[in-house]
Amino acid sequence: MSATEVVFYIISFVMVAGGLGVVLSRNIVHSALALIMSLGAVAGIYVILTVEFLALAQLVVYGGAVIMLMLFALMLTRARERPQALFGKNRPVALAVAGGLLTAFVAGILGTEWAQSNRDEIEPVPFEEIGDVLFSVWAVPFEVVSVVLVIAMAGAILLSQPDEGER
Amino acid sequence: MYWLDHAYVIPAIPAIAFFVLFALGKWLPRGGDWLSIIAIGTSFVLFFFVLEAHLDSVNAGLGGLSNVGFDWLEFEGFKLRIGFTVDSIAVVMLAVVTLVALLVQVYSVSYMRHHGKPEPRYWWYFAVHSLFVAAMLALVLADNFLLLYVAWEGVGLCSFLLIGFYFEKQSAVEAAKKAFVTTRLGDVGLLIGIILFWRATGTFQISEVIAAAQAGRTNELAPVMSDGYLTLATLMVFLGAMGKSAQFPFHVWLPDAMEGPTPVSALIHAATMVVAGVYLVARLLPLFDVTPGALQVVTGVGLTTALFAGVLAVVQTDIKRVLAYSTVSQLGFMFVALGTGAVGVAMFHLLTHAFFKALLFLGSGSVIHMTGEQDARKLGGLWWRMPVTAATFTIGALALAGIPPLSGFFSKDEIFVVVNAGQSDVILILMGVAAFLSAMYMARLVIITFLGSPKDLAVIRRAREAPPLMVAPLVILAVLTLFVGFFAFDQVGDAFGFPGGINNYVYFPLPESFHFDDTIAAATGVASLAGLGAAFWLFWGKAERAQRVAAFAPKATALVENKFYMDDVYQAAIDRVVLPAGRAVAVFDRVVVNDTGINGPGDFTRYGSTWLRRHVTGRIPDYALFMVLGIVAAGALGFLVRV
Amino acid sequence: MPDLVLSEFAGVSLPDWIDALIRIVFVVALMTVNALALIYLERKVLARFHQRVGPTRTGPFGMLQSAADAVKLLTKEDVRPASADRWVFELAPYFAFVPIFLVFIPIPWTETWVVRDLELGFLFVFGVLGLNLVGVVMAGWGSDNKYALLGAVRAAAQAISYELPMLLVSVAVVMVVSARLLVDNGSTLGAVDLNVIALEQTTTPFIILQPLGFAIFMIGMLAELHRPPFDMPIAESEVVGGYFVEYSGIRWSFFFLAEYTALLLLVMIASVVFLGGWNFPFGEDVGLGLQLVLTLAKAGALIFILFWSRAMLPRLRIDQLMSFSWKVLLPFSILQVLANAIILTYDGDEWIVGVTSLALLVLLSALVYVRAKMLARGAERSIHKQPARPRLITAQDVTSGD
Amino acid sequence: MPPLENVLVVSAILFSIGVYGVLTRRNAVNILMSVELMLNAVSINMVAFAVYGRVAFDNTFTGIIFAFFIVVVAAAEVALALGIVVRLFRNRATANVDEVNLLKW
Repeated sequence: MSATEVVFYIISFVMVAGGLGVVLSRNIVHSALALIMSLGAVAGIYVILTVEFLALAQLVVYGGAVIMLMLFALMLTRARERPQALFGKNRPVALAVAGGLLTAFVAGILGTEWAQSNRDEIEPVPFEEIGDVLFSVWAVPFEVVSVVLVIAMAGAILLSQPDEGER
Repeated sequence: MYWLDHAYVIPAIPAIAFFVLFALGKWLPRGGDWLSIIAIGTSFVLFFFVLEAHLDSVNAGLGGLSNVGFDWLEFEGFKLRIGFTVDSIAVVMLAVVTLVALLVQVYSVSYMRHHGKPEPRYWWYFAVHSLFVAAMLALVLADNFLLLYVAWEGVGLCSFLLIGFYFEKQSAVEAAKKAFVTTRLGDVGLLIGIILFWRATGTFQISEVIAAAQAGRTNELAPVMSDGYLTLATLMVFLGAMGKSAQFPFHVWLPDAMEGPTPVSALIHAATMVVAGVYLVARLLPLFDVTPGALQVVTGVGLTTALFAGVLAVVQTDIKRVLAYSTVSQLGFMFVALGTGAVGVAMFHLLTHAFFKALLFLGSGSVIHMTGEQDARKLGGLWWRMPVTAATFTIGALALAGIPPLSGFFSKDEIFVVVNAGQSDVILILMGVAAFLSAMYMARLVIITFLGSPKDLAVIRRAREAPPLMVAPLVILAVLTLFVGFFAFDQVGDAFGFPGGINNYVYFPLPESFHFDDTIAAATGVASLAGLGAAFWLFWGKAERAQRVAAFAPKATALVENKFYMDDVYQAAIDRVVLPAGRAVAVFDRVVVNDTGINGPGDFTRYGSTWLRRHVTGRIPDYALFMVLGIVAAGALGFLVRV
Repeated sequence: MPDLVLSEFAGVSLPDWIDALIRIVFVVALMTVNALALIYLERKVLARFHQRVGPTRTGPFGMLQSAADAVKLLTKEDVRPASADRWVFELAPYFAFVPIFLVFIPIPWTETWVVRDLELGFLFVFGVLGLNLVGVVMAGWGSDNKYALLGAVRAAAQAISYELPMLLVSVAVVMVVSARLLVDNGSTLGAVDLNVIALEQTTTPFIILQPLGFAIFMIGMLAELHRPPFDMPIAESEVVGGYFVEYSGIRWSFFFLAEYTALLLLVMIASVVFLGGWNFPFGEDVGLGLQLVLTLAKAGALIFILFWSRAMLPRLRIDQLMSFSWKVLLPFSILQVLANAIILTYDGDEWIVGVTSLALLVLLSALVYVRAKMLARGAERSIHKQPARPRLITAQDVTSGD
Repeated sequence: MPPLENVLVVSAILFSIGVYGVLTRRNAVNILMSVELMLNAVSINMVAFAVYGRVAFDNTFTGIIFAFFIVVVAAAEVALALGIVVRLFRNRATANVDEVNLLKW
């Protein structure tokens, strides 16, 4: 068991813990912070999978923007001022569903014979190659995604405009 | 010949007029009365074309019959044909209906307005008038039971609407309801009869039905209808005729129908409503003839009605009621004639009666319109106030009384002739009594209305001669009343002599055509004059003799004045039998049909949905849960399928 | 790139973990010293700008002043508001501090003095810098205080909005670098590596080629560091002290540590990226010492500019700040990127790049000047106008809701 | 490098946690967080496949590209969704999805 593997297990433990924090914590802001932890751990997993560029993008987008947006939303919606039940009624069902999904996944994963599971062949992925592929093979989806982003920005601006009579 | 095959245009024109008036009569100038009158006038003019074509075909020996139509519905092995037939009685009826309706409408134009201002629903009055005429004409021309029944009901509906024209008055509403329900009793009978005939013969064509009946009667090899069946069906049809023509048990609605405007009464009594029954029996007379006992029933009913209504007419004090009962009894005469098998005679009396009854009603209408009073006891001495009305009214009265040489005399004399030939002497005597009574009540009416001394000065002071639009129809009708009787003689060969002429091409020719029987003519004349004399003896002046006679037999008087308690009997029947049965039916309807049959499924759906819709909580988490469950199920399915 | 700097420096080779330990200690010590020094320097410089003398009592020229402050802070009681969210409140300083700490990793002090030479160093800097916002927001929200919350929200907002132009101009720079790399050694490998970027500026520092980029980077730096004229998040007069109002003692000093370390590091990055870092005038073959001196000198010059701006410029309004970023800086940086892309794609010479960028910069400053004039003219009108601030829900809103 | 199975299992765990959160949480923002968890789990999966299966997929790093796109789309989605949440809070003064039950009969 190599050092990276140990680090991987540690990071994945952090990730799962963060996820559990997101789902279980009584305080919404706490769960947001837990989400940061979890996503950072995801970035760490990317690093371990030798995709640093993706990891950094993850950090920039999530750690920078998404989490800030979420915290803003929490502030704007007064998550703290109104203490209330954070969980809906259908907890047991959800638990059952999630557990069933998990068992199904794990069964499927462990039940399958993975061709590439041999860990010695893995060499780090240079991000230049990723860039080449992204802008050659995936150029059109890239443009489409940029359009999607523009549309989303317009929509967000429109939505967050104050109503008439405000201001 | 063209118009012989296109006689259906005659009812079509007033029908179109009705729809136009119905749609936009309110906005037409003068309420569209001109439209309705023009329609009827056109029909009247067309009648002459039809008559000419008819006579041509008769003289050409084609029998003057025409039968055009179109297939309305077509089923498996069953074709429903809407057809129009023209024969002599139809032609006579066309004449009567169109002419009388035209005059009545002209009359109505000024009757339905007071001091030049039309009454409310003026346009509606004329619209229904047009529909009434159209329905009657369609009934006349119908050659199959179905169209006839539709027109029949249309006539009933229009009479209902017109009798209840002043539906602000409770009595008018009651009268309309009474007329409708009473005639409905008969109509149900008619419908049953039609259905029975259809069941037996599988057709609605009147001629085919008659042929089948005759075949069933004549040759025993292929009996179509058993005697009982035939009798039942025929009597059911006759029930309808009785209802419409206000024969004995059903006569109660006609006097109350006086609640409507007087021109409407004229139309109903003279041209359209009540004569429909007579016309029906006349058209179906072959059927009655082959039915054992049917003719006797017709005779009996007619005779009873004639006497009964005559007696009642003597004691009535309301002008219009007197006229109503006189109509009833005259219809009785016609039925007696029909019962004797003399279609031509009956139609002839129908014709003359139409004219002088219309005349009488319009005259009384002008009296009522001018004085606003229709109680004979308050009237009197109007002769010099409204001479034309009085004169024409008297002419009509004398004609009804059967005074020679007015038209009534001839037609009634015809009836006596055929009765003498075809029935027992008892019936003849009783008919004489009826004639005596009719002369008596008409004379009484004239005496207490126009002659004698005025009893109510206010009424007298109000009385003026009617406006020309009302007087003109009176005069025309008076002239007709004077001269139409001479149709009886056959001047122009066999064709034009009226009764014989008709008899030549109704379904079976009566042996004798008109011939002037001295003894009978003398007898009827004596009877009528006796009636006149009795009336004068009783009612001239203060009429104390009448009171003494009444006091002589108080019970009988009370009986007569209460119309033999017929209305009470009906009322009792309705209260005791009809309403409880109706309540029972209503309970059944509400409980079984409505709550279970109709609300049941609705309630089931509603409660089911209230229970079912709980899964639509509107809470997004639940939807998410359902979504995930669905995805999981799909995945599991895929997994199972793959493995 | 060589990793074991110490082995070169002191000629001894050590096991990895000791090496790492030594580096950490070195970095932490450097941060502390740097913070103390910068505080002292700032006070002195500001005093000079204000015609004052600044700290004189403690130590020669008052040099020990900030040391005394540090002692005071360390010994001060650590207060936590009762209603504060315990964990968030106490962890916030570290979350604010650690990312800055991480930024140290890819910075080349000299050609070989790098904690860890990351292939994606430049991007790494931004990715990690963004994270300290988390600490800021945690602090603002955790200490149950309206002003703290406002300060944190302001900090987050302006950080996010100024990160974008900075990233974009950096991208522009990286484009130039990769163009040069293509010319030099065929592949664009390592174009995001800070050390490579420094290495590519032997002849011309990128401030010549990307003046607009430099300007925008400096402005964004001011905003990221909450320094005047962009210090709304910590403005005493508006939000009393901002997101660390409730902090005191050692935790408060952590925030300060983070501030000044970030100051140093960003300035270092600016000097490396735009001023050529250790490389520019003399190239690679001068000794370590001279390279270090060069880097620090450039950094010091930039730091002085920052102090100067603090003394010179008045504070903006928060809405002006936001709209300046989104409506002016972002479009211009995008223009810069587009211009570079077009020029470099068609193998334009570098001076064209520089001229375009300069033109853009001139245009930008002209715009700002005209706008400022207009604002000054319509000042009394605009006073009555409310600033467009993020709409917080009022109490009656909430109560009326349910 | 850890074996592929472990990476997949970890991502599966994260995904299930996200599902649980989506199903149980009431606050809309919180649900969004759970959705983010799920998205990240998915992208971990893809990256893992892309990295481990490089040779099999002859260097068209499809999974990694997809991870990029997922990040971008997630950013867009979060921006829009949070806008919606804020708008919702303005109108209904609540961000709890189960208090907004107008979506029914």
